[in-house]
Amino acid sequence: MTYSLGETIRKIWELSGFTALTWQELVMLLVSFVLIYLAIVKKFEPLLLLPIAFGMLLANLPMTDLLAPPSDGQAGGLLYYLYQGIELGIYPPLIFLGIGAMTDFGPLIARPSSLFLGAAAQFGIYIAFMAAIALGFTPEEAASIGIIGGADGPTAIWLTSKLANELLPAIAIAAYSYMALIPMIQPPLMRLLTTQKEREVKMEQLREVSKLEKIVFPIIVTVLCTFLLPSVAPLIGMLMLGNLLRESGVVDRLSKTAQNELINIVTIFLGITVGSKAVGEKFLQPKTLMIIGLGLTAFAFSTIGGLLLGKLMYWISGGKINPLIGSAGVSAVPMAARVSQVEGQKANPGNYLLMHAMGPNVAGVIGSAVAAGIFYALFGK
Amino acid sequence: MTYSLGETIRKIWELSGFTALTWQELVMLLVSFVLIYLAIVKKFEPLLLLPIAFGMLLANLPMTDLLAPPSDGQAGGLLYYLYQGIELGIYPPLIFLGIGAMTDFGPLIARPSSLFLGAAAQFGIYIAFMAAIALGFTPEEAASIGIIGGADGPTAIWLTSKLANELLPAIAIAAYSYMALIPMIQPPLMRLLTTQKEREVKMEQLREVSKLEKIVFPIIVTVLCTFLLPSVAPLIGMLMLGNLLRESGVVDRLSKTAQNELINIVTIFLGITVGSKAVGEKFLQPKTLMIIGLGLTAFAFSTIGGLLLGKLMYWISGGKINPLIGSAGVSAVPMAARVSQVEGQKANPGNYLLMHAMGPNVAGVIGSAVAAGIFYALFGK
Amino acid sequence: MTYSLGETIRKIWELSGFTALTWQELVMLLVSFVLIYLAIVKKFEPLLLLPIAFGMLLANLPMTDLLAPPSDGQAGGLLYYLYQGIELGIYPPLIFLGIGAMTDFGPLIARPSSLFLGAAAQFGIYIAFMAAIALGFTPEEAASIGIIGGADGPTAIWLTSKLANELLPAIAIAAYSYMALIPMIQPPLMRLLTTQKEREVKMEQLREVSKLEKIVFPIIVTVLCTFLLPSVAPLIGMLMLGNLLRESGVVDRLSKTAQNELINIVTIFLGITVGSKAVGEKFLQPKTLMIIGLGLTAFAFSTIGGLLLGKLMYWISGGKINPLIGSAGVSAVPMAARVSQVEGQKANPGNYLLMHAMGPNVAGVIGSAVAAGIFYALFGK
Amino acid sequence: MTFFDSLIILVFGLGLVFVVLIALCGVISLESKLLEAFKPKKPAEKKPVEEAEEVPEATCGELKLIGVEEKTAAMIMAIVSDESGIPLSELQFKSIKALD
Amino acid sequence: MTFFDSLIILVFGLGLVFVVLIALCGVISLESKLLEAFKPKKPAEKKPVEEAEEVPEATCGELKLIGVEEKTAAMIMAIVSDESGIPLSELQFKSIKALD
Amino acid sequence: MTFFDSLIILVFGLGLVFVVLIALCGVISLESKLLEAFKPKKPAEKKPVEEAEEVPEATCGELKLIGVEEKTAAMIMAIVSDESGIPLSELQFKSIKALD
Ligand code: NA
Ligand code: NA
Ligand code: NA
Repeated sequence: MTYSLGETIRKIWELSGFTALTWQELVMLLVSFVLIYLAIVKKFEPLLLLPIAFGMLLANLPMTDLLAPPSDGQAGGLLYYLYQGIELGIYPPLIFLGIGAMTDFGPLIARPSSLFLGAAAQFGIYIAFMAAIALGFTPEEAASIGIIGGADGPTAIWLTSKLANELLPAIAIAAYSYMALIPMIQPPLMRLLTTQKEREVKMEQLREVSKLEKIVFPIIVTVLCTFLLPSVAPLIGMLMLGNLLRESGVVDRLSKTAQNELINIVTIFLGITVGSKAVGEKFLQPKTLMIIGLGLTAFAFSTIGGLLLGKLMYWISGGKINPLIGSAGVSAVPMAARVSQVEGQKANPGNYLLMHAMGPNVAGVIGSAVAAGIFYALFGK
Repeated sequence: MTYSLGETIRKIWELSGFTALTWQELVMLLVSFVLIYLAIVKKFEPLLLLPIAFGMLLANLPMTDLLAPPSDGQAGGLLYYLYQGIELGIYPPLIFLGIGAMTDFGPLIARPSSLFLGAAAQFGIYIAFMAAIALGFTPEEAASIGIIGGADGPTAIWLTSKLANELLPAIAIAAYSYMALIPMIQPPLMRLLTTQKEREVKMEQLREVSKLEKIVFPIIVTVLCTFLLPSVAPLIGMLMLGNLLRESGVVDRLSKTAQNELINIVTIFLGITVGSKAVGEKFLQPKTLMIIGLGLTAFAFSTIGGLLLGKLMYWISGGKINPLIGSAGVSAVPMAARVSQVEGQKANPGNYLLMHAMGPNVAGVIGSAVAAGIFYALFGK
Repeated sequence: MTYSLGETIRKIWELSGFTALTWQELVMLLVSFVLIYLAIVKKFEPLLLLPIAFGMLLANLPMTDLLAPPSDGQAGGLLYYLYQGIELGIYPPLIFLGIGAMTDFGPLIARPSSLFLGAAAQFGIYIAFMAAIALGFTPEEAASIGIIGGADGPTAIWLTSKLANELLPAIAIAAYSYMALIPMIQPPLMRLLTTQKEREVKMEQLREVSKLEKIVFPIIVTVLCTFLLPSVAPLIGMLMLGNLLRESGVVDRLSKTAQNELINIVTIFLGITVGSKAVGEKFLQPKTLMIIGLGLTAFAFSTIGGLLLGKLMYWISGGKINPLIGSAGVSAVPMAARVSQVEGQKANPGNYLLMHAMGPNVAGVIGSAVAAGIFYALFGK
Repeated sequence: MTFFDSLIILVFGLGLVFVVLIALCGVISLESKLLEAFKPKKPAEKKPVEEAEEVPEATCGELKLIGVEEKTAAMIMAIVSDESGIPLSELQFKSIKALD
Repeated sequence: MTFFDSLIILVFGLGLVFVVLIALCGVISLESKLLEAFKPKKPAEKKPVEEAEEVPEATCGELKLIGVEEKTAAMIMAIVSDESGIPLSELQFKSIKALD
Repeated sequence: MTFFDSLIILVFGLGLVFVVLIALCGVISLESKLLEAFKPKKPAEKKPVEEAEEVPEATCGELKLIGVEEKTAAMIMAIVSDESGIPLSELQFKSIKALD
């Protein structure tokens, strides 16, 4: 084998990215910079948006083979392997394990009617689904787009990776971006749909929940939800296992690892590989813009759904329920609950809605997992 | 594609668990609740029993497909993938890595004759093996059942996953349950087999063990055990690597990760997937009851073996060895050693056997790994 | 099936290691003891040398099947599976993720000309490459040997696993050993090639680097390096992702996990499996001795390269650059920078070169990743 | 899929979400009541602070200081804040007591 | 497998366990003796507490307090106990010394 | 591969390393200058230590002690050193201030 200088230089040049960069990749690099900016400076859900944006950056630098599958006994690219955790549906349930271990379902147990709000705030999922169908998306795609309205990242990633893999990056980015934008999206709708009098309502203090109730809760939820809807088992099952580890009080070391190192490792891998699917040619399509629009629709109608049922409960309870806690039913824990708190205090400085909003807030996580399970049962496989 | 309401409802109904629940699954759900109760309220080895019980719960909720292998390019279920760590023999050695990093073999090095007790306390393994053969189990099954008497969870799981996969959940649950029951199983046998005078024996203080001895120890054990019995390499090798990381004093960060996050992550995955193998139809068989009975036999005879050799050593040493430390040879670190301490103090309030019992206790871990290696050499493949 | 005592004993005996031990394995065991000694007592990069040495120990105990691939539906050995992380090129980039999260590139940003030194100190890579070619190695082997001169373990392992898998243990051991020997290898060359006057130079304090610059840096490096040389994406990309997680300040939990638990877990797996490839028959060849010799050559010439460019910069800058910081360009962070500091203080007790040497030091990491990328572009696949 | 089909999915899907969550609400309420009914009479759980009588108490806003000077307490709080990463303003100490 | 076969396994298997562990016992004893034999004469390893003469010492059970008040020591112990998760009753402090 | 070929690899490979790193150097220098140019006028970032006037200050080498005794400061440093695993000699404290 002999090497000539010219040939070597040519080889390197051909292997460099300059000859290969497409305009789509260039645009995607700019998009990734914008996302990095939003993650770091605007603090838009940075734990996921930052890895997603970096994955997008890496995937759109030409000729890296990071996503190449193995072939001819040659190993595949790094991101190909890390992506298997999404492909095989492993990462989102592990994220849910950690979230379960971090979540206190006490406020929900103390006022189980919060679950109604957690159901109503899935309204936007179905509105966006209908709109997507009307725009010509397939049912599988429409379901994945609709689930953005669940305001729950891992659920959206889980469903989309099963039903409409090629939309994964657009949907994940939309979901996390809008979750970060909750403090901008929700307040106008909240003020529009509620009266000053409604917003001023101070709610009764929640009763204390016993340790036993907290331990029994994840078991009941697992059994009931999985019975009614077996397809939610990976999400609800892991969420509730995490919560049981937490509430049992006897396996602290497992609970701590689930809510720290394990979820952190998975978050890095999940983020970077979701982002790496946003390759220019596939991402830069009218579909992506539609998804962004439909995602906003979904968030708005989920908020509206929660608020309207909140108003109904205000009316039924004779004014004891502040309808502002309804919008927290979209999930986006704990941001949506904080928005309820802030709006409540604007109406009445002595109003502390945070704990009351946490009930619908965590109910919303269950609600969107259930909605995802329904879609999977209908359109999966 | 069109959807009719009736068809959709029917599809969901068929996909719900109600039509599919078998009585075996129902029983298993109840069993899982009992195990959760034992893990949380009775604190029966909760680090493993709780994930095992939850895995059992998930696996017996119908139609979840959590255990489905991949087919037709469709991804498999979550627990199918997590189970690969057992299937491929990866989790138990990693658990041993962590245990090695947590274990101080000092008391064993200070009195190497502890190893005799660690050998004698494997007696029950072979008694249970013989009994299982007599009851009609295959040699592979009998070996897996016998190893329950090693009182060492990861070893039992490792061997069973290699020899008699279908018995895995019964054996794992029996092993961990009896380990938790050590304080109930052992004391009557200890009082039955020893005299008051023997139990009163105060033992000489152990000599101090130098750092160098502690560092050389894991290397010697690895070399010698693996030479004599190559099949123990994954267990003993990892146990001793963990111990070397610990004792070397130069790789603290690796040692800490091995004994914390790594072992915690693996424990969660191991527990939930072991439990998930306890599917009703396979678990609810006369075999399972027999295994539970044989497991108790194994524990009892291991205890007896340790005590009898303890009595022999008492006699040979001219009364310097307290035979109560013999029962600690079953492993179940550090519970069995604590039982020796408690019984010793009952006989003589000034008696502190804990450190003396730690030697046989950690020797028992090596002993049962060796016994497992022998079974694997005889019946493996 | 019946068992006779004689047959059983014979089976166990045949399955024991005694009949199978080869002299090569015996020698390798002794080598592994020496490496363990060096790691623990001499503290030679113990984080990797200790696992490597233990992997070597395990792999050379006969008949353990730890490295056996799966066959006939029978699971493979533990180390076979752990090795997949190297085989598939996953571990080294994850190590780089952690290193990136640990590294402060501030000194490099404050004085970007440090990058020249980080380039010059790759000189030894190419000298060793040429020497290896002259000694009859294939280009792929020669490239892997040369990269030892990069003084960067993960890079060496990454390249060698892609180009010359069978040389992996020799190259990894040489790389880490020489990195540990930096304080012995470099000072004589430093004193030989620099004058007392040069060594006495006090350098101007580095300017403060803004947070914004630190955030933009990893993005620029990723884009530029990957454009010029797409094959470096897994290494540089992950290094810079880790650094971005660190500098962004908004994802502390991810940054901490990347630089602690994740890197620790990967380090254990990487070390033990690299060592396990050092099986006697393949390792004990003249090639290995040549590699050790060539590795030293590579280190020496990399040091010389850095120093000579340092002298040039001293001369061009009119004596403002102390050439001692040039040798730090070999990477081996932060040991090489400390050597510069020590030698600088010997020449002039008021001389504090540490921070100034950190620039070339971290530049050397980038430099050797680039060199590895070039080799991979030339000889990969 | 027609618009009408998708409307059916909306009605049916959202309906099913409600069914599941209402079922959950019912079961949890039931469970709470059951647990309440079977709960043993609560023994007074809070143990009185032992032997605290002779200890001089200092008050520091809402924080009880028992046998500890304010400066020392502030130091402890600063250490805890620093190590836990929780800003001092968000930490809530109920009391700091010297162990004697 | 017959009963007799399984008995052979018992005798042989348990025997082998003993062989391995007795071999281990022998090698470890030997090693300890070798290390003892080759060990350099132990220099008095415990360095005397430097400049401790002028420091007033207070005793607190088995705990040596050097230049530290009991109250301060108790606080340190409480912090360490709290953070390490080890109950105070199980923590063993040998001495607490002020750094001057 | 001939000796001459390998020499070409040396020249070309090392050359390319230099090209990449020099390009990097250029871009980073440029970026720093750009960021410098567009940076808003720095407001005085260091807030003066609030209400520190009336607090007695003690100096301890290069360490400022504000309202804290030396012994107490030493204890804090020892705790931090112990827990962070950084030897005291390498820790750099700038000031220790009592929170009032
Ligand atoms: Na939701
Ligand atoms: Na045992
Ligand atoms: Na380098």
